Amino acid sequence: MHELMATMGKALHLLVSFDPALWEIIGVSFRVSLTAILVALPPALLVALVLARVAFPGRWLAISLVNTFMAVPTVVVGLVLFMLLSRSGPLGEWQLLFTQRAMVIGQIILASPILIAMLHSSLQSIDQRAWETARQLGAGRLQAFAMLIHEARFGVIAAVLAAFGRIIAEVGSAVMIGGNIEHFTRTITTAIALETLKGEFAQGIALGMVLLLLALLLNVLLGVMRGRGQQMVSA
Amino acid sequence: MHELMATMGKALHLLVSFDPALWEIIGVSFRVSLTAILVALPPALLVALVLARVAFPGRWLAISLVNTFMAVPTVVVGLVLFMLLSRSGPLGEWQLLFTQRAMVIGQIILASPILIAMLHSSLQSIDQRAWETARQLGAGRLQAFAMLIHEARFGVIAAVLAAFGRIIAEVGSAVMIGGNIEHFTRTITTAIALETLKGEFAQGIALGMVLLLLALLLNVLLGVMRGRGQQMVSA
Amino acid sequence: MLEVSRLSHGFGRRPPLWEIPHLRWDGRSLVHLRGDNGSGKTTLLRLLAGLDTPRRGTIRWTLDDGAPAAPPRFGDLLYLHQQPYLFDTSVAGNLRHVARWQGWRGDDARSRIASMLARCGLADHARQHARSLSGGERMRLALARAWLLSPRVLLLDEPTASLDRQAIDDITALILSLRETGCAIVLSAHQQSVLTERCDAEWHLERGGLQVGDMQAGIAEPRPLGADS
Amino acid sequence: MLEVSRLSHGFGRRPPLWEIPHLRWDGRSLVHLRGDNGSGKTTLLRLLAGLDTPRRGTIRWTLDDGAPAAPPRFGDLLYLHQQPYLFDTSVAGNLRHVARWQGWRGDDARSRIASMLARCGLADHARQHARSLSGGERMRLALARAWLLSPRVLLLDEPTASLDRQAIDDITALILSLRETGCAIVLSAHQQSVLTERCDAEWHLERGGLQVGDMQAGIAEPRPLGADS
Amino acid sequence: AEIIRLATTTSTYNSGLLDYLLPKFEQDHPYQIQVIPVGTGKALRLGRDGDVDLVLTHAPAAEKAFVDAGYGVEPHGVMYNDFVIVGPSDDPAGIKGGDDAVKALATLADKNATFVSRGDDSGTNKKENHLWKAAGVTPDFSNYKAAGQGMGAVLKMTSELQGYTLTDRGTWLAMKDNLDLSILVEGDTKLFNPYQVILVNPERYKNLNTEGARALAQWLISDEGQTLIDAFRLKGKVLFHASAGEAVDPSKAVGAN
Ligand SMILES: Nc1ncnc2c1ncn2[C@@H]1O[C@H](COP(=O)(O)OP(=O)(O)OP(=O)(O)O)[C@@H](O)[C@H]1O
Ligand SMILES: Nc1ncnc2c1ncn2[C@@H]1O[C@H](COP(=O)(O)OP(=O)(O)OP(=O)(O)O)[C@@H](O)[C@H]1O
Ligand SMILES: [Mg+2]
Ligand SMILES: [Mg+2]
Repeated sequence: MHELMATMGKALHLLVSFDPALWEIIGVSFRVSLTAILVALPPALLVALVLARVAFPGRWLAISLVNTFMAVPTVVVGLVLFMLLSRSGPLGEWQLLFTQRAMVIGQIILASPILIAMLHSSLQSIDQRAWETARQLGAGRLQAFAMLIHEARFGVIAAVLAAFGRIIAEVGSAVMIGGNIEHFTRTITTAIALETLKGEFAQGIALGMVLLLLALLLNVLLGVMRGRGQQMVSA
Repeated sequence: MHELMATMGKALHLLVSFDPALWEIIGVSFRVSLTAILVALPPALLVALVLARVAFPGRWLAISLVNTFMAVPTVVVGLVLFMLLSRSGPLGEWQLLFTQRAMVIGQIILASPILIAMLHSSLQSIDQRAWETARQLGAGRLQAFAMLIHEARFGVIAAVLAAFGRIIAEVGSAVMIGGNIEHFTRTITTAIALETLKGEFAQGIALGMVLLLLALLLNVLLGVMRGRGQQMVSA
Repeated sequence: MLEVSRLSHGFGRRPPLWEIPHLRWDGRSLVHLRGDNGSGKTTLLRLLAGLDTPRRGTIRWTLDDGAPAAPPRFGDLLYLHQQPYLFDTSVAGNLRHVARWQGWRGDDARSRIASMLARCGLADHARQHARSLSGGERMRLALARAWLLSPRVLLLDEPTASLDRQAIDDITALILSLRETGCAIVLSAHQQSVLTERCDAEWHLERGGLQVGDMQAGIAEPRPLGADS
Repeated sequence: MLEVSRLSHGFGRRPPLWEIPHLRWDGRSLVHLRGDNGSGKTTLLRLLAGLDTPRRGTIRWTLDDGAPAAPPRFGDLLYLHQQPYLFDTSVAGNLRHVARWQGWRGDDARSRIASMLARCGLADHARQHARSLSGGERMRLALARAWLLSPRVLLLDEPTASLDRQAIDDITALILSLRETGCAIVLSAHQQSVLTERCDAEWHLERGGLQVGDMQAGIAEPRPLGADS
Repeated sequence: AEIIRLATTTSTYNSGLLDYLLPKFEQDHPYQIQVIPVGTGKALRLGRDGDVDLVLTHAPAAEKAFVDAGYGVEPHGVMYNDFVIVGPSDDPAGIKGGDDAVKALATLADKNATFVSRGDDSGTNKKENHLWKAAGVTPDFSNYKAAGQGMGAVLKMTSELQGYTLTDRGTWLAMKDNLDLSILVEGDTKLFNPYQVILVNPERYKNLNTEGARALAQWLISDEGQTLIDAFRLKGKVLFHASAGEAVDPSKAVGAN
């Protein structure tokens, strides 16, 4: 216990010490993951809407596929992307390997299934009449869509948080296609992996706590933003 | 592309070849992760219900905390558990390190936040009147709770699938506290990690596909079970 | 049966919707609760049912010679929502839920359910999804669920609003027979109907207070009968 | 205005609810759609609004001298659900949604919303959450949303079911004034009220068919008036 | 059978040596061995915490500290192999053919060639840092990339980036078919890479299987074990040289292949 306690202290100290090396990797982590979420969200919303609202043959299979891809190991995404982006791979000319951009792509792929699955589940539970009412009251398709998202906002926020949690915490793809290069593609999680490799467990946990503290901050901010309120659910 | 195609073929071949070594690690993976989900689900449901239905001071903070823990890197959970379960740690006497049981514990910790967050979000969107109606019609608390879960079943299934996806695909905690011991604690993902270390990317991807194929199977079965139906959402 | 004192309730920072200094009801009369939109009928019924806690005042029910107590346990007392909640399953499934909660099994449960469906004109819809029912059929199903229980107290929030004439006749008969068995019933309704005409007491929420009138005894002055005069 | 031919609709493997060989409506009469619970009133109105596709038959609307066409674009034609859906925001917010979709801005939007709230008796509730409204207030809000649009065709599904007498008087006045401006209106209702009395045509869904009666001209035989006779 | 837990470096594990050796040990002894493949740093950490019974690693300085601190006992040299410097076949920095690792590294720094470093404090990384020091260079030139990963990943990266790196021969042999690199510098006595087996100090923890661990260690340095190590081939190449008991002559560590 003692060692774990000491680790907590170390994490706090790390955070407030404003160690530039630490803030550099924090910056990379958040930049990459936030970008990935922002890019992945609009198409995910669209796909989720189609899955929730449009009855097409094979829809349930499509949903099963999305659910399946939630179980893809991050390192497998990393491996596949690596083979695609490798010099000898079909997209080698883009020279994306070991760049932050490649990491963003990897995280988009990782975030999408969980975003789609969760958005689908909350959009589906919105009353059928919501869409009809909006459309009849003069909303265009896009406006009605925006209204649906607003109605499902608690679920949407939950989906974004879950997807963000998944990708900011993932290491398999980040390390494969980012390369964990110091000052460049090293993120909090790849740094943790490195500390672990070295046997510096306490340092690894301290970094993990730094990540959690920042995530908590983000969540609390979001919580304050959405007004602590609870949804009204009486129809 | 060619190489990726070949890899697909290899994965299929691996699966149908009934290589006992492969099926052994598949067995470990699914046994550990399914156990973890089954153990984690009931308390997660309870916590989610309380968060969704009981107004207590600090509730929104509790929700933020749960959301935050979705962002905990798997390896950090592994590290913390390692330090607890290590012989030099406070729980060293249990001698759990490098056993499947320890892996189950790690995965329970990983599954819980995502389960709670998603269950909370779907239970919250169930109409307030549902609980009142059930209770008034003579349902006991437990029965009314079961009814709520039934009303939210699509969300519950989505939550279980997301959590299962997360833990069957995770490697950080499994490798730290399982130790990736052959015939004992080696799972699909730790095997992939090992293949990756060896530079055998194709083999790693093939293993990943095996995992995905099995996950797809599971999902399709579940899809058939829940009857392909869509929720009726008119209140 | 029911004793209410110094009861008042409201929402947010608004003044109370109404204040009821004192109300006593023996539970034997069939009560028609009236009041304009937003006068607080639903609010009052929910408080009586114990679904919400009043801002001020007390509500005491005395059932079966017991001691006066806060709203009795669910199952004995039943409040029917103005827009009833139907469980996300078939029509018969909604009733089966209730049967299970009552602990009925096998043939007993099945026959009770079947006869209740027939009585409410839903026999043809037994396997239909409850939420695809028409407006009137929904209310019938909700009433059927309630009848299954034979509660001691029944608080009905606008049960007749979307029913056709035949259905109103039917539930009037049901309500009267329930009342025979000693069930205490309050119902709210805007429109006059054969049911409200059979009521023998009236509670009128007006200008922040509750006017009580005994219709059978002719104490209630003849009112202008809204839509149907 | 409206021309329907060989229309029929049903659900699942059941026989069609009704068949309408032919129906023609000039849109100038105020139509009262009647029928028992489950007779298919809601179904018919949804088909006319183009929210569902009929199993068989065609529906043609002719608006503003245009060519006859399938149900016109939303916004011109408005169907009000029997249980209206309120957006998960405040009362005023519900109207602001509509204002935004109509492209109104700033003071214009604000004043329209304020006057509509006053007209529907919801001015005091502007900032309340829409879903905490009472049953009657919900319907008023839904109607207010619809009035904002001044549609060409208005299909109202039991708008008066949970309204008090004053509210029915108010919306009767509104409906009549809308009709003056050339809006074609169909409304369904079980109970008779001042509003149904002002209707000058009746469509009656009965035994699988649609009976059309012209009430002003005295063609419709006097019916027994359900609850209020 | 009783369980022996052995922590070892991934390079040893991945070469297949243990899969080849251990079953032979298990045949004649009442033990079952659980191998935990990790990095050198983590392996020593597992030993320190008493979570394994013995370690097999290759980082002489760290191992010395490990034993000096009393975490481990009875260190024995088991075998050795060597490091090589690999790089692109067209060798833009022109270090090919030499056998002076220090000079080669100095040239790389001078030419600002792409160099991928393990950067993970592993045995290999320590060796590399040692060489940079000997060359009098601080490796901070702009194309120096500290990857912080295992040997296999670093080799892949190096191949992708067409850069240079220092690798152990075992991993190199295992992976070279998948790489677009070739050996440029080898044979320097400074590239010597000895492996030691060390028992975890039984005085620090109860429940350790020290007896089994000692049996395994003794077997590894016995004639039988040593012969088997020498006979091991990876893709037809000799990989490890048994070295128990002798004060290893570094010059024997090189050249053989
Ligand atoms: N949660 C709430 N917050 C704020 N105001 C509320 C809330 N619930 C109800 N009200 C208001 O309290 C008043 C009384 O509501 P109630 O539902 O009791 O009316 P009612 O008499 O049942 O009306 P109706 O005949 O329309 O059903 C209404 O004006 C309503 O808007
Ligand atoms: N999706 C559906 N599946 C099966 N049956 C349905 C479905 N929707 C409606 N029905 C049935 O079709 C019939 C007509 O329904 P509709 O809602 O049109 O009746 P209505 O005339 O509006 O009745 P009410 O006066 O009770 O509102 C009802 O018996 C209803 O149960
Ligand atoms: Mg009410
Ligand atoms: Mg209807």
